[in-house]
Amino acid sequence: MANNSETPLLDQLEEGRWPSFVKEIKQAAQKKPMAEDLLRQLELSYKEKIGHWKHGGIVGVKGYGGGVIGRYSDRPDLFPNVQAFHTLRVNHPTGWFYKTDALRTLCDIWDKHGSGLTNLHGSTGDAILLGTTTEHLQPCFDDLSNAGFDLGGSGSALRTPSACVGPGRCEWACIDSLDICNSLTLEFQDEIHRPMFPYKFKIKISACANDCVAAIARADLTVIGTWKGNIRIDQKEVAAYADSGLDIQKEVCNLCPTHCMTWNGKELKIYDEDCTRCMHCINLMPKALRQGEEKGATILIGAKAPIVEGALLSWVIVPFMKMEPPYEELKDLIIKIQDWWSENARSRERLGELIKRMSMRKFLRAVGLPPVPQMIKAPRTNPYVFFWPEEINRPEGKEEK
Amino acid sequence: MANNSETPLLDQLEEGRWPSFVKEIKQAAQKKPMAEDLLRQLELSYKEKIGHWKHGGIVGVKGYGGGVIGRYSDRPDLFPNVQAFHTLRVNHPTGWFYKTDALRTLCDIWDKHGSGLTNLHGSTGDAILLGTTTEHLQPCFDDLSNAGFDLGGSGSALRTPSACVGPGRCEWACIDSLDICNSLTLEFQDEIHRPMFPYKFKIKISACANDCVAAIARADLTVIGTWKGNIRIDQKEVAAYADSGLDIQKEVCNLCPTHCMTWNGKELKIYDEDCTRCMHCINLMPKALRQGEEKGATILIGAKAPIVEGALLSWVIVPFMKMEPPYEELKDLIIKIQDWWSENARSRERLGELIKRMSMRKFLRAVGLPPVPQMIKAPRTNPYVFFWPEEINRPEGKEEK
Amino acid sequence: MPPTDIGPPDYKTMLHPVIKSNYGKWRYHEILKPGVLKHVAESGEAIYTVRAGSPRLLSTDRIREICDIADKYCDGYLRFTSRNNIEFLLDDPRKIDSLIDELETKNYPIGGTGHSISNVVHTQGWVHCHTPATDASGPVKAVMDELYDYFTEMKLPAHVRIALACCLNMCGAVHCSDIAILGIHRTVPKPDNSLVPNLCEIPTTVASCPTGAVRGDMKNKTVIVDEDKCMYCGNCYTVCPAMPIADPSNDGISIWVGGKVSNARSAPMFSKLVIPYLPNNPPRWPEVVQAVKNIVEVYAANARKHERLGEWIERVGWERFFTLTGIPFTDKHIDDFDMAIETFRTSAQFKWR
Amino acid sequence: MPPTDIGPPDYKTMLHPVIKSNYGKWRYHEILKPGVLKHVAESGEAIYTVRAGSPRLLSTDRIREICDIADKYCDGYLRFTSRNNIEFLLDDPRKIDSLIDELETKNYPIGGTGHSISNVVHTQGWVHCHTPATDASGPVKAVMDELYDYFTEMKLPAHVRIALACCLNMCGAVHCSDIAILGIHRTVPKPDNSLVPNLCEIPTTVASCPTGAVRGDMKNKTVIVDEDKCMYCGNCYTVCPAMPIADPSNDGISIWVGGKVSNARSAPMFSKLVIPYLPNNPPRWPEVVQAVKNIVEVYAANARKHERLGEWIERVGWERFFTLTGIPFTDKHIDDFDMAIETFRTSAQFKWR
Ligand code: SRM
Ligand code: SRM
Ligand code: SRM
Ligand code: SRM
Ligand code: SF4
Ligand code: SF4
Ligand code: SF4
Ligand code: SF4
Ligand code: SF4
Ligand code: SF4
Ligand code: SF4
Ligand code: SF4
Repeated sequence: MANNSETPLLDQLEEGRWPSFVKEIKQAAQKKPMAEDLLRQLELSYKEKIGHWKHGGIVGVKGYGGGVIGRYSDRPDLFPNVQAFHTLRVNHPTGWFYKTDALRTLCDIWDKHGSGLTNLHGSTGDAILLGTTTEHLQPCFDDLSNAGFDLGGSGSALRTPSACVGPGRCEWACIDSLDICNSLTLEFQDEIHRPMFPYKFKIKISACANDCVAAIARADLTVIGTWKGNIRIDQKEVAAYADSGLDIQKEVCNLCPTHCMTWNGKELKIYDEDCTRCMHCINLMPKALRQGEEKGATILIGAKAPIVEGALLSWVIVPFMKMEPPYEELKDLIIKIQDWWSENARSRERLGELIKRMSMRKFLRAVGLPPVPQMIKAPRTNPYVFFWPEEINRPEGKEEK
Repeated sequence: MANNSETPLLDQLEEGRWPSFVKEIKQAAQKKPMAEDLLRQLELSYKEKIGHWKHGGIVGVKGYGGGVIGRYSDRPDLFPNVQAFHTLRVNHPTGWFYKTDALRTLCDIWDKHGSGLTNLHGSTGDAILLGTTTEHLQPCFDDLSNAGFDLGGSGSALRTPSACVGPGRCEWACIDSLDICNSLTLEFQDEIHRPMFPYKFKIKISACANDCVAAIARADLTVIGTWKGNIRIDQKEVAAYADSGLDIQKEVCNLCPTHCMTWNGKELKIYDEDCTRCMHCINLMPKALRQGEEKGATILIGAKAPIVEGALLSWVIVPFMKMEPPYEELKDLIIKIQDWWSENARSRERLGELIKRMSMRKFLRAVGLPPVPQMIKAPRTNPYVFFWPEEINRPEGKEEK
Repeated sequence: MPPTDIGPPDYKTMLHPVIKSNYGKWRYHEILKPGVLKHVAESGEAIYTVRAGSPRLLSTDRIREICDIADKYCDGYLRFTSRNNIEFLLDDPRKIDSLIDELETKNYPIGGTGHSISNVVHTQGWVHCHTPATDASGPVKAVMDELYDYFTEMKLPAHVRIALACCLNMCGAVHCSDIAILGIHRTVPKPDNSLVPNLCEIPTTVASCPTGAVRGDMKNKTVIVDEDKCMYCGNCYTVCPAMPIADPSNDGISIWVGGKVSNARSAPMFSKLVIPYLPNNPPRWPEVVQAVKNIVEVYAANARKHERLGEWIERVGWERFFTLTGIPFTDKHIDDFDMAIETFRTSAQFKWR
Repeated sequence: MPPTDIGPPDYKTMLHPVIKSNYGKWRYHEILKPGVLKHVAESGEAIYTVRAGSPRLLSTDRIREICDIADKYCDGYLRFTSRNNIEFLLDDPRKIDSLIDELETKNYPIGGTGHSISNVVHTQGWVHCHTPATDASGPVKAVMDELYDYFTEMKLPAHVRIALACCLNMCGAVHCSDIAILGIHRTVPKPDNSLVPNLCEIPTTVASCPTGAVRGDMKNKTVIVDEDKCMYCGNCYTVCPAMPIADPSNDGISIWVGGKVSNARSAPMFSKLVIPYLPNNPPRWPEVVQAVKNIVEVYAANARKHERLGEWIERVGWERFFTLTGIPFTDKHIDDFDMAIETFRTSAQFKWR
């Protein structure tokens, strides 16, 4: 095991009140030489201020094109046990709900095959098994699969969809984010496991506009729950909040983005036709305010991180879609979108970037969605308007050749 | 003269309450065959829904590279008197102030040499003498010059600068917009008359943020008056406005963009450190509120119409500049900006477009202005940050080759 | 030889004596009634302004008439505004009413101040330019005939500034107007291969196209336009007159709203497209007049006091604007130029209508 | 052969019985104290959540410890949050305090709810990735040690979400965080001309560069980087591992603020650059810790209740932000990428400081 003198820099990160990842690595290192070498290589990185991993050949498991991230040390001479140190992305149970037996099974499999180190969870949502050798990949997968686990996505594939806790514990869930996520995950197994897209494609589902999985910022396809109909007000509970010290005028009404609420000290009124369902008032008074009764989702597309053309946030393409299992309308739309994207995108071009390059106009026509003002913050300011051929007047008698 | 039967379409525009340009043309046509043919050609355009003017050879007056817009009829067969129909752009007296004798002189000269039709004024601000023949250009210029008039700009030149009425009649003038405009016009005669820039360059000056010459929307270099120090409040006059029916809370405070005003029914308070000097409150209560005492200008650059890359509004490059005659600091800055622009711009590339292409970073360094947060709405969101060579650490001993 | 580079006549020689002696020392102003301003100086002196509408295209005879009036009431002092109105300047308030009487008799509208619709900034159109997609003076006249009362009264929530440009060059501040009327082409330019070689510089022409639709054809010394990429801006024609773009059956007018220039309350804003195309229908462009009127009326009925058109829309949302005006929303409203992405609704916040 | 494409274990089998029977029928919730939630169903039943911080990088032994605790207090039911916290789910409120006691004894911080700083979403860094410009876990640990009390208490004006990504790929939602800690390179990649021909596809590598700084050198089957155009994003290296970009003396960290994801009140926003560069100073990155702390404290002292960091800045203005934090403003803050123009202050409205 690494002793203090060998990792003086990392040792300093065992101190302090926040749980220490160094302690975790040291813990694993007690059983696993791989973890020990990881610790030592990391110490070298800390000393030299540079990483020591490199790409290598493509590695994976039978029948799958992804789910494994290959990793090799660039100093196998010094750290032979992490010469290969691949990661397995294990698709998490939707909502990251676990019974302990499931987690223990995962631990046992990983102690058998890997470094004993994990990430719970990766930023896309997978349970990440951090570091094993090429030889262990297949046996590890076999054990996982036999225990009921499957791999998540990597490469130019559909990535592991994720969802907020939603109906599992939250009164604001307008849609069954968990079931939708699970249903899409099962429906699109092939797209997840066999990369055949121009680039990665991500789906995230939040059951209300609070967006607790950051779907609008990180998913090519973003589903956000919303409602139609008036916010249901329980005036007694409003009064109770006021009594308990909530300054309703200041904290609720003044911060309503559309200023569509009035409070006279007794009665809260909401002009629902102006409400944009931002959730703020409901967030502050969950006992007093309930969303309108007709529930559904807004569909948005296009978010991604900055490479290559700057980060994008998802934007509205369907203001309201009913969400009943088996979610045919959503699935059909996803397929149409992915088809158009696959057909038109350059290599490594995300959906948002493709639309940026080709225009919403063409996208909407291709997937058959009607243009609506909810798709935009404001209409165009430049006069560079295209007209479709059928919108142009052909002088009588003169047909376009 | 054109009789009704010859111009049935245009005749319909003699009706209605708004003053009719058709009447003007008909009026001129009584004396001028040129105006008559203009009317007839225009009738043809109304009938055919298409213009009948075309470009032609370059025309002008001796010693000048601009100030004249050449124009030729594409149906000289039908309208021989407007075969050539050039426009002279006469630089207006700053602020569009006239004594009638000056206007009459202009009319006399124009009756002698041209169509008898004018635009008072062109969108850039020139007095436009609308339509004459090539032969008349020089004699017309000679008469204009002898009468104290000069031409304005056209082509890739500095265009006729313009200014709001400012100190001439407005209590809100923070700078002497008229004198600045006049001083720049005189200083840069050469740039106005001899096109030698990559493209046009426009200067407009508004003496306060109300921007009554739309300088921020239409000028490569925009000067807008502003102030430092607290807004001076006359509480008695505030009360008088309130008494006379102005709802100070609703109409003034609530519309203040920074919400930096409070009104308790008796006293108006302004938290000036938050005020962005938008003018709204002062606009509504000119008797009660006066700008702070230290006056100066904000300098902005880059505005233009949409061709080629979309319209631009000017943006801040100097938050505050003192404005004392002879305006050396401003003139120096203008020269530096034009030099950098002339050196770097492609043909037909406006200043704003050049900066869009080359970056503010390079522009600021070239003209020697310090970066300040007032230049931006918000810092960058993309991580594509350039560092200057001197900001990079060279490992000791290793000099960059 | 007459002198060159003398610059314009010195404006100081054109200033009314009251203005001269109170130059830069004004204290406050009042709008006495539509079209009539009173500016009071620190000295206590006052200058009065009577503002009259103008078609901008003026005959010398009309200018002389204006001068006659100014001589009679204003000691010969007048000015024009940045929106081409005529301002009669006088120091004797007792003359105001007779001045107005005479102006009205002679058919000058009085107004354009405060919360009114002032004069329409506009351009040359078929009167003098060679690139227009519509006329300028005609549509302006037709629109102002209809909106006349909004000029002579101050009954709107705030200033409404209308501008017209006859092509995408947008001479004027059309791009930042409450309501902009903009001539547009809708078909691609047709290079005349016999003329291009003489009249045009091919590289400049190619570079002039915002969307890269113009390709050089070096062999034939001409250019080729890619129909799929061209959005009819006309810039290549501006640079190369041998590729005309005007097309009587497809040229027309688009309507843009919500721009502003002043910094009052909100920052300056661009106008946004609301009606992509209306036909050229001279001499009175009824579709255009109707469209503008509808927007003004819906705005007048719904906006709060001091709220410019664009500010009102920002507050209530574009979905509401389209609902209230009944203007159909199309894919043309959705930007597809270089910064389009900035206009997409990257939020779950919106109204149903 | 074990089966493929079975998908993840069915989440329904992982749900606490109280959750199962009240699934989708929740009525309201309360935050009982930091880290402790009570969700009440329409049935009147309640599920309690105790939220504990986690370093995310967990050993199997630690996971087993967590499982032991969950078995003891929660009938074996737990979950992880979208920010990698551990949530212990239980139906008996009497067990809460002993659960917390045990967790605290074992060094788990309890908190992350309401107006707190929750866990830092972060990435691999030197632990597992090959493109990092800094470590991930180390800076996170150092920052959270310092901000610990903000996790265990709810004393901020609103949620503050911190995220870290070790390179411009920005794994995680770094680009929309209240405070983002972002690893950056600052020198150009150095193509290894002996390796490029084998390891890299030249057209893909050329296409990968956002600024067109990579040129193909077809003759030598390699690529050339234009130093003037490269802004060190590292994307070429991601695509072509034979042109390493890491540079120990110039790699480091930049700080971004004011992003958000929720639609509550304001629309989602990107984070904006506030500190272009801080050195990598392992193991405790003191400059980074200090910078983040300063921003949190200035925000805490100045923002109004419920105002997220970005909302506060939008209200008071960026000039005020830089004044209050004392962070120097440089030309690097001014955007110069493709939509830079949208960020320029096209208004005369601003504050002096
Ligand atoms: C493991 C993980 C970070 C983590 O520690 O949590 C991760 C790790 C990597 N990401 Fe990521 N990304 C991870 C979530 C994300 C996210 C967040 C998300 O999915 O919600 C993003 C931003 C959202 C997005 O997709 O835009 C993200 C944006 C990227 C990008 C930039 C993609 C883009 O279009 O801009 C790259 C670059 C690439 O694709 O070559 C990238 C590439 C990579 C690679 C594969 C780098 C490489 O070329 O080898 C990293 C492998 C690290 C390793 O050694 O394991 N990763 N990556 C996350 C996946 C774990 C999981 O499956 O749960
Ligand atoms: C006369 C005038 C319109 C009017 O009726 O008032 C005008 C008329 C022309 N403008 Fe303009 N522009 C006029 C003010 C403007 C303005 C407004 C301003 O200056 O405040 C603009 C918008 C501001 C700007 O410069 O961006 C303007 C933007 C353009 C453009 C687009 C420039 C650009 O960079 O986007 C062109 C195209 C060009 O330069 O080739 C243009 C070109 C033209 C040409 C020269 C077209 C041509 O190629 O022949 C027009 C000549 C018309 C004619 O036959 O007389 N005109 N032009 C205005 C000048 C009168 C004067 O000197 O007072
Ligand atoms: C005469 C003129 C200046 C000139 O040098 O010619 C002028 C004169 C005055 N303007 Fe203006 N403005 C003039 C064009 C403008 C323009 C430019 C334009 O329209 O193209 C603007 C920017 C318009 C825009 O934002 O799109 C302009 C925005 C203002 C504002 C801000 C209005 C707002 O709330 O957004 C004020 C303040 C107010 O009226 O309360 C103002 C106020 C004034 C005052 C009250 C200033 C004063 O104390 O003297 C003047 C009388 C206003 C009135 O008509 O009620 N003036 N004013 C221009 C008259 C044009 C016309 O004939 O209608
Ligand atoms: C457990 C979790 C969902 C999950 O599936 O894992 C969750 C759970 C809840 N969120 Fe969340 N949010 C969770 C991540 C998020 C995220 C995503 C993120 O942080 O990456 C966001 C968007 C953050 C952003 O805008 O940048 C998020 C934005 C909110 C908001 C809106 C906050 C705002 O005012 O902007 C609320 C409303 C509130 O708290 O009043 C909310 C409210 C809630 C409520 C009260 C919902 C409920 O009634 O159960 C839950 C307890 C909140 C608490 O911690 O005080 N949740 N919440 C996530 C816990 C993360 C953690 O460990 O800290
Ligand atoms: S996104 Fe909405 S429904 Fe989902 S957990 Fe968050 S607050 Fe609840
Ligand atoms: S949900 Fe948001 S927009 Fe709707 S009333 Fe509540 S605070 Fe206002
Ligand atoms: S810009 Fe300001 S100073 Fe100039 S005329 Fe208009 S209101 Fe007066
Ligand atoms: S000038 Fe504008 S920002 Fe300043 S106090 Fe008045 S209304 Fe507010
Ligand atoms: S807008 Fe176009 S058509 Fe009209 S005057 Fe200007 S350049 Fe000519
Ligand atoms: S009209 Fe405009 S878009 Fe079309 S080819 Fe010419 S320059 Fe290009
Ligand atoms: S942010 Fe960059 S360095 Fe960090 S894990 Fe993601 S790809 Fe790797
Ligand atoms: S680091 Fe980025 S900017 Fe530099 S050459 Fe590579 S891809 Fe281009």
